[in-house]
Amino acid sequence: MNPGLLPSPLEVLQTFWSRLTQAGLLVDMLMSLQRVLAGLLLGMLAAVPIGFLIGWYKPVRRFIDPLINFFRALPPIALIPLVIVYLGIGELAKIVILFYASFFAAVIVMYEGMMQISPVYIRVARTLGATDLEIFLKVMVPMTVPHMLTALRVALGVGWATLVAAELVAAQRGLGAMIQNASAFFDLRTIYLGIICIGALALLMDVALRKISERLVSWQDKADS
Amino acid sequence: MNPGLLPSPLEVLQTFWSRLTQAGLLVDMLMSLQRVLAGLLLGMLAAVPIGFLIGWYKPVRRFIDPLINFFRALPPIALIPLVIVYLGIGELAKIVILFYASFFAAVIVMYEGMMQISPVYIRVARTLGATDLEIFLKVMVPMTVPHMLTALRVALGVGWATLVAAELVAAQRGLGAMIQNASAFFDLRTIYLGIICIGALALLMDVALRKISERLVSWQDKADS
Amino acid sequence: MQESKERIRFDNVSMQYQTPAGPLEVVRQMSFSVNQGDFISLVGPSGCGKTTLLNMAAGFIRPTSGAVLLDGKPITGPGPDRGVMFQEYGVFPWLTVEQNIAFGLNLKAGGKRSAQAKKEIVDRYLELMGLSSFRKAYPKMLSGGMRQRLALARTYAVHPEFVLMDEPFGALDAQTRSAMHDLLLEVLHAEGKTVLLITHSVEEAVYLSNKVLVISARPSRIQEVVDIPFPYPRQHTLQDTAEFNALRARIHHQVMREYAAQEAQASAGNAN
Amino acid sequence: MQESKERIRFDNVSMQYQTPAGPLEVVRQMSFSVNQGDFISLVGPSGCGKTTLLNMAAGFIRPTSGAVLLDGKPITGPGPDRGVMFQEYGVFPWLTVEQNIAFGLNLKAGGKRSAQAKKEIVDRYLELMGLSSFRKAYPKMLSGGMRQRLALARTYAVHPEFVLMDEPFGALDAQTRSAMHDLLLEVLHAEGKTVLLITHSVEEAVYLSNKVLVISARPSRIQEVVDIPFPYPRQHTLQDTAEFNALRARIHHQVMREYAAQEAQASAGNAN
Amino acid sequence: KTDKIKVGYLHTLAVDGQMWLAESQGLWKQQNLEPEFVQFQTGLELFQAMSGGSIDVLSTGAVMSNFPARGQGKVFLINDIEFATAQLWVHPDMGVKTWADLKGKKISTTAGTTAHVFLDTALKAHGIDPKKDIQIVNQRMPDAVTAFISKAVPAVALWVPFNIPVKNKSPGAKMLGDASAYYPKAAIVDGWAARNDFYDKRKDVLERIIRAWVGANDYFVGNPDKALAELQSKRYPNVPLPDLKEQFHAQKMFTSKEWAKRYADGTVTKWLQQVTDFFVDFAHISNSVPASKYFDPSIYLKVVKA
Ligand SMILES: Nc1ncnc2c1ncn2[C@@H]1O[C@H](COP(=O)(O)OP(=O)(O)OP(=O)(O)O)[C@@H](O)[C@H]1O
Ligand SMILES: Nc1ncnc2c1ncn2[C@@H]1O[C@H](COP(=O)(O)OP(=O)(O)OP(=O)(O)O)[C@@H](O)[C@H]1O
Ligand SMILES: [Mg+2]
Ligand SMILES: [Mg+2]
Repeated sequence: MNPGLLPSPLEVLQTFWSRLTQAGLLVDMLMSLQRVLAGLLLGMLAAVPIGFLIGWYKPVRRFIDPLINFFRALPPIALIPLVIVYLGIGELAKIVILFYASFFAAVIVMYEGMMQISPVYIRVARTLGATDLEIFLKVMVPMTVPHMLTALRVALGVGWATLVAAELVAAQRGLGAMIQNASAFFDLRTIYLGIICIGALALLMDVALRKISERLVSWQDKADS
Repeated sequence: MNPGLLPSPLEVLQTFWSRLTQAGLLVDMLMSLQRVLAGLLLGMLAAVPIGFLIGWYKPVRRFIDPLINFFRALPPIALIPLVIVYLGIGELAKIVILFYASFFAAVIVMYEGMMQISPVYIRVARTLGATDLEIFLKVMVPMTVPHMLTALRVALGVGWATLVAAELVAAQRGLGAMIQNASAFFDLRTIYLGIICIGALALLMDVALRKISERLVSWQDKADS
Repeated sequence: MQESKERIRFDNVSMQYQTPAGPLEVVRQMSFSVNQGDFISLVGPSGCGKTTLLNMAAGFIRPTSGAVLLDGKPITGPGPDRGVMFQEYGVFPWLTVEQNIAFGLNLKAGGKRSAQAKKEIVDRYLELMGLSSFRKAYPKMLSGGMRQRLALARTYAVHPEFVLMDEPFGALDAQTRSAMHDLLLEVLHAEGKTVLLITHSVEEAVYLSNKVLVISARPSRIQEVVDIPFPYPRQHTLQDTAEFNALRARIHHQVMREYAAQEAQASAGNAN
Repeated sequence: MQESKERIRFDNVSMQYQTPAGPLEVVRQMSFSVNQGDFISLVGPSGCGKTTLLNMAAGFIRPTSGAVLLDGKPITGPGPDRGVMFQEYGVFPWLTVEQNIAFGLNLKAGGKRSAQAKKEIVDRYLELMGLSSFRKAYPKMLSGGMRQRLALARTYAVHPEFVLMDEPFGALDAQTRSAMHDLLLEVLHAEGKTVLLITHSVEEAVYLSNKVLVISARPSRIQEVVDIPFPYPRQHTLQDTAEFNALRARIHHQVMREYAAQEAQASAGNAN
Repeated sequence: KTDKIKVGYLHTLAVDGQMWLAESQGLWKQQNLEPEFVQFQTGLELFQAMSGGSIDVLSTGAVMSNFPARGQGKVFLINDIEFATAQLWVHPDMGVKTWADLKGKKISTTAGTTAHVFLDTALKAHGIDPKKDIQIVNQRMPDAVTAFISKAVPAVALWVPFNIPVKNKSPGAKMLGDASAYYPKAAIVDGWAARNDFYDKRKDVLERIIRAWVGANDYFVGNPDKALAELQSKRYPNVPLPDLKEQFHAQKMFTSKEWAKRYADGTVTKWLQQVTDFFVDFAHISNSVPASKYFDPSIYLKVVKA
């Protein structure tokens, strides 16, 4: 194999240093982080109630479920033209693509989680007089916190993985934009640097998420041997 | 908004018909279907045991979990250079990209599912003398069937969404290749046709999957009111 | 106890479950009513359909034929007027002990109460159930009997008009159980509640109820309705009287016969 | 029953759980042993630590200090020699009734048996438990008592050397329970098993065991060890004898005192 | 004895025209070559595949001066000049009517492509600093065109055939200029490169590729109408013939003899070096290979005497 195609770790490190000091790598990271976070947040905000709706109301499920399964299979790249036409090339356009990706990854996990809630808890809540909304807020939401966290973790990965596509919409800065500019000029070191930065940021976010999630589901009786 | 940028449904239908009869749309669909299925299958085959491993053996988890979270955030597009260099431009290369995408989407769902198995079942199995392998095969696997199906559904969506990227690797046929070729000529009708075909195939697969899954988890006590 | 207003009525109720092996007839044309202030116990062999009947009164399932009426209207769903204590407890694992008890109080249906009033109720039941020192614990840290008591507290805390209970004391030792009996009678005596209790302890049934329904083996019918003539409030010493033990023995005997029938049927394997 | 070989030994065992409110002392310096062929019952107030003790013998948890020994060696984990019947049953929801019973038989540890032999065992227990007509049903279609019987069948089917049971008959009506008693004694009598039973029914404890351990309230110690002098095999008529009832009353009284102590402690709220 | 070769290409007239003509006229077979043609979407994957050994030779566009400058591949044959294929389109109604109006505006294009190279040259020629005075919005070309048509940007530097949707869907848009204005001082050439080891060991094959190409090229230049009709029907069924003709006129072709002169006198090398300089400047390529090293005119000149 041609060794020239894979930059050595040292070369990537050099590139890291020079981009950090001269090319504003931090700005790129920050921009991308902001976008992913915004997309993720909006995606989860939509996925939780919609996951509930389709997990809960059979008629809604029958109607929405196929729609969701159709749209979540569409490549985010395919959205770009639509997004450009309707939303232009600003920040919103990129966030919408990330939103799209995280929403669809999360909603299906949420929905399946809802379906696995033991019916006895819902029954108990009903006999205590809980309304549908109260059952949602006080039973479904806490019971699906573990699933929500799974959904969030899935969405997190998908979000970062979609970043490059999102930043195809005319991003000037950001890790995805950096990778694309670098690929246009076959600058492998920067490409790999960008990839590593994405992986590292995602990893950090995931670690943070797991710390939070351990707190939130401390009530769970987990298997450990 | 400029209406010229969105072909009418009728135009797409015409394109559908002409590509079906003259340009071998069926071949494209079949090629893509094959690739997605192969990637999905391999992805699940790897995700189930690895999800088990990290859900089960704490030391393995500590070591593998960060790796998984790093790699699953990497954009599949970023893999293309590596894949081309090391695996060439054949069918294998495309399937590996789809495998990558489905594996990482599935493994996290699997793993979280494993973590939510009630410990009492594992304890029961142990007192009946089950070995680790037997607990895996006879308790973990059936208990995680619902999660496996969720994982499969998530992976299915992610797989199709990654198809266009996978077929960047010198695909001559396939829906992703069709979309890309059409982009080179700004042939919007074919682009949208391709997108719709992807969504439709994914939807069909999802429906089939749900039918199977209803069978497999008929033992589950589900909430319906 | 005087004759009083009919509240819940099982009117020619039948129930069939759909199973993979075909329909399973569980309840056959059963009729009985529960009056205001009644304490009715259902006893009968395991699997005869007691939980099924309770679920109908609670509003979770509907009879295949016949009707279950509340004040003359068919029951269409669960409601806070009918507090249910489930055989599986259904303690919320994500809430602490005190949050579990307060759950119903914090619902809209629980009405408006000051935080202080709620706290008092919670504290009272924590103490009555012997769970005070576990108020901040999650259910996974409780023993089986403690979980059962927690479920009881949660049901009592909302003061439902009807209390429907499915083997509510099964996981308790004799003494705790006896204390729970006292508490239940106290609560009822003070507030005139109507109770439907499922139990396997004939002694418990006789001690607590004004009426015991002996249910037959599947497909179940009412084998016998035994009126319990002892006046409320009742004392523990009642259990040592000859009348009490005679009644108990009679019902015991009745259930025994039922069991034999169930046995025979199961061995024949004709139900499914 | 003759003095025989010591098998399981609780040697100065203490147990503390870590709770958010600090450590909770559950078992304090408890010692006792279980000999070959013993049938030992543990009775004591709810939450006193009975399940905790059973879990130690099963090998799921280790004492904070002291040791639980099997044939002189510390117990490090669960094994098929010690069959456990859990308070929550743990019936596998994804398996049918017959598959649940056959689960242990199909494991490597279950040894080699022909398909025919396995089927015979399964059929036998299906019948003994009155579940024959539900062999193809999933647990979600069973009543509470049927699930408990299913868990019993699954435990018995693998013929463990030790049977550790946590309130195994709590959800059964009096008659089914009595049949289960007979079955247990039969199985034991035929095969010389060693049993550790947790129960809330003093009657049950006296009827079945050769030794009853009365456990005190938390932090629990052994309050009293009562030897039950009645020879095996035992007959139902035993329960009507004066000796039986005297023993029963004595133990009952003992447990009662324990309960009062537990009560006082809970009210004081000093445990947590 | 026939040699099997794997040929990667991009599906655009300036890149694969001669290749397909040679195929339909049996010229490859005449040279005892059995090529397997593999289509790629972008130059990036094309060069990656060649470096990884999946293809032996490739035919591509302006990236010809980029990747080989990083030591990946050797250029040995030129197809044509991207003459008017790269164009700059603007929206006069968005306030851009002249080159000077571009200052401070966003211009969409795909970085590293013919269009980008042209834009850079053109801006400099009009006294506009491409790095400071304007903002380049890097997008894939379909997206860039979409952004332009939906007026998210006032200008786009594109290559044919993307001018066609612009003309159709944005009737008010105006073409401000194309690459022909900078010819012959500067030119962007398309052509062929070979894998390094293939170049080292199989110069005989490269010679035969050139021979096949020469036949097709001279036929194409001599009978453009016939050749285009043939290409349209066999290779571009979805592109209307007039569109294809327009593309043809946007590229500048020479007979093989004419090319030989430009190979021999260093013109081609100079053109390639100009584009390489652009890449070196834009992408900070360190120790780049100069055109004189990665472009070898000798094989062509051996086949076609200047
Ligand atoms: N995992 C745990 N973490 C903290 N405390 C625990 C845990 N498990 C049990 N406990 C506490 O230990 C005490 C004894 O529990 P255990 O389950 O052994 O009681 P038990 O005697 O079986 O009671 P019951 O008859 O009600 O089942 C209880 O007070 C319980 O709250
Ligand atoms: N969802 C269901 N589907 C099919 N059969 C069911 C279902 N629920 C209950 N049954 C069957 O109905 C019968 C009565 O069940 P039920 O739970 O009412 O019994 P029970 O009297 O409460 O028994 P136990 O005392 O053991 O709790 C049982 O044979 C059971 O198998
Ligand atoms: Mg029941
Ligand atoms: Mg216990």
